[in-house]
Amino acid sequence: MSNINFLLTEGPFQTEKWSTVAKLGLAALKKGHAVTLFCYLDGVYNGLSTQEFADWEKVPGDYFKELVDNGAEIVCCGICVNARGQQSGKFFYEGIKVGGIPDWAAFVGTADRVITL
Amino acid sequence: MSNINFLLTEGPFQTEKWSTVAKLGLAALKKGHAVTLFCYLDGVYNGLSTQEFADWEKVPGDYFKELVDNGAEIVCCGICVNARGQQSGKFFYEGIKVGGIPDWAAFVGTADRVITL
Amino acid sequence: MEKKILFMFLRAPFGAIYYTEGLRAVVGMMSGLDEHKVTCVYAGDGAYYALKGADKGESAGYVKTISDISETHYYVEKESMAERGIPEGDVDDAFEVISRDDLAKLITDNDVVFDF
Amino acid sequence: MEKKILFMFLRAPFGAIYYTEGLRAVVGMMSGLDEHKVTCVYAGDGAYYALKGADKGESAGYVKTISDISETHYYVEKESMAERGIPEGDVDDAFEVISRDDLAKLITDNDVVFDF
Amino acid sequence: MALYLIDLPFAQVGLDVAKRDGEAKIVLIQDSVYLDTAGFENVYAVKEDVEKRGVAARLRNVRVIDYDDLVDLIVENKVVNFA
Amino acid sequence: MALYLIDLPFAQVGLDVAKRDGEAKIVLIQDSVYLDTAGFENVYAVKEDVEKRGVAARLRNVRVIDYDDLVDLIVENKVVNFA
Repeated sequence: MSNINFLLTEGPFQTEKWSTVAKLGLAALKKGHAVTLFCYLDGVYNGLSTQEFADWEKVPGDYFKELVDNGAEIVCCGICVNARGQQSGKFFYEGIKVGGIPDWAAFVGTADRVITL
Repeated sequence: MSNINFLLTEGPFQTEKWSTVAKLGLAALKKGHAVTLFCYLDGVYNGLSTQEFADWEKVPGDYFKELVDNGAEIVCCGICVNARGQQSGKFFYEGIKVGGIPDWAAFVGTADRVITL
Repeated sequence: MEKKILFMFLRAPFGAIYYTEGLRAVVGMMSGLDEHKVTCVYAGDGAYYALKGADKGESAGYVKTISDISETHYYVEKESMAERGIPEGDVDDAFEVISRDDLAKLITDNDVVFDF
Repeated sequence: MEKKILFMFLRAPFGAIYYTEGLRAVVGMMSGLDEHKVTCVYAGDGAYYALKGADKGESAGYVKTISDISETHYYVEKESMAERGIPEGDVDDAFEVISRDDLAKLITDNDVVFDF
Repeated sequence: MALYLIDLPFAQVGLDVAKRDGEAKIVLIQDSVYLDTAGFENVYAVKEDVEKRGVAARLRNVRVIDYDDLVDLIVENKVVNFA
Repeated sequence: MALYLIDLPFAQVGLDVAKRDGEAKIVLIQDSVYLDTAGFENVYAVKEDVEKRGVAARLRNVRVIDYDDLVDLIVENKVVNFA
């Protein structure tokens, strides 16, 4: 089994990068691989549990919760979180952590593959 | 004197669009023009009062507060605000309103010029 | 005051959300008090939206609403199609193919020009 | 485990923030427990960052920190420069001009390849 | 007779459309200041964007303006957005 | 010998670099499925992205894969990110 690290630098809704990360990550977890995800820059908005969008059955945040529930380790860049006014991630889904680039560097160190989206 | 409407569809930090809107809007206000701004899509993140970024003297939100303080009328798309987990704009600067596209349509109706960024 | 508004869709669908949120905006522009008149044109990477098989799923509702409000033209620009290898036969019937000269004329004829 | 990481800067500075947040990431990659070895290459629209007069203000601190940690190469790719009309004389001394073939080789020689 | 507000992603279509307008004024903002606008007569570029990118010497036949000037241009001309 | 993950904005450089890798595998994601990859031998495209864009008939010599397949490709190959 492999260890796959994802980097996500774009937010929910505006572009589809979050969707590829989420679906690819879930597929990897189901195949038994280890998945880590570092959310950087606008990527940190994906962790919010407060997204409400009636047009969609599931909002992006639901997918990231599902990633965590299935064993993915998710860390969001704290500097990015606070810069973007997201108050230390107080409205993030439980299990989505706020950390720093050293966490990401550690993910990269243990990863067999690194994907940036 | 003219009435200038801005549309802003990108968020703070990730790109510089917010900066051109803010600086151009402030210049227009100082020349005595009326300024309206509709924040759409990721543009709605610009209204947050909770941005904290030690690297910059002023965060993007400060500029939008300054726009309001100088007489600009700012409305953020409510559907976008809630989709992006920003809870009806409860952490927006006072004076930055949450509304809908009809507000924007009205801005466009009264505007002499419309700028999209 | 009622205005004539040209919505230019210039970004590639579906990687960015502008293709559908732009149409949401069109609905809003048409249904406000001023009842603005809207024309839609697809150019640049936006031309891909005119492909026959493209999934109009998410944006189909807006297209329907727009047509309920008033007759609205959807144009796609020939030069952008050519640059992207899109033959006219691949274009959905809902779109009328126009030239870049026609786009320039549309810009002149409208009061407000949005890029989406 | 220490890795060799290639940071490719591909987006135009300064309209998007990747030019400086990418360098923040470089610092973080080098200063973690694994002490990853980083090489930076500027290609595509990223090549503009190598222009002599470009404001390194915001990113200068990272460049300094990076050089304090270890010798790090900054390359700019000749083909991207040519496509954008950037003559070699306009390139800042901090950057070494390499070919696209060299970029392909850098990609082969590094364990991880980031696009910023 | 319009003012074309241009940024890099839409510049190709935007400039080509502006060519069809004999009295076009072009305003380059943000990353579009990297572009070569040879062949256009009335080209402006935002000072802050030009200086940050170090492209002042690359610009040919381009008037560098500040935000005050840009406000005046906007007020005086119909604006076409390619930004 | 690498897997090149390509999206539209970086496709021009990405594909040109991949050309120099005799055993390159190309994976098209999101808006890069619009591209013409004639001349490449091992090209894959993500099914969901292809179907949404209606480009299945435009793709030549491209294998359409799902996320499960993509995970396998990622695990089996060094990944180069141009996405």
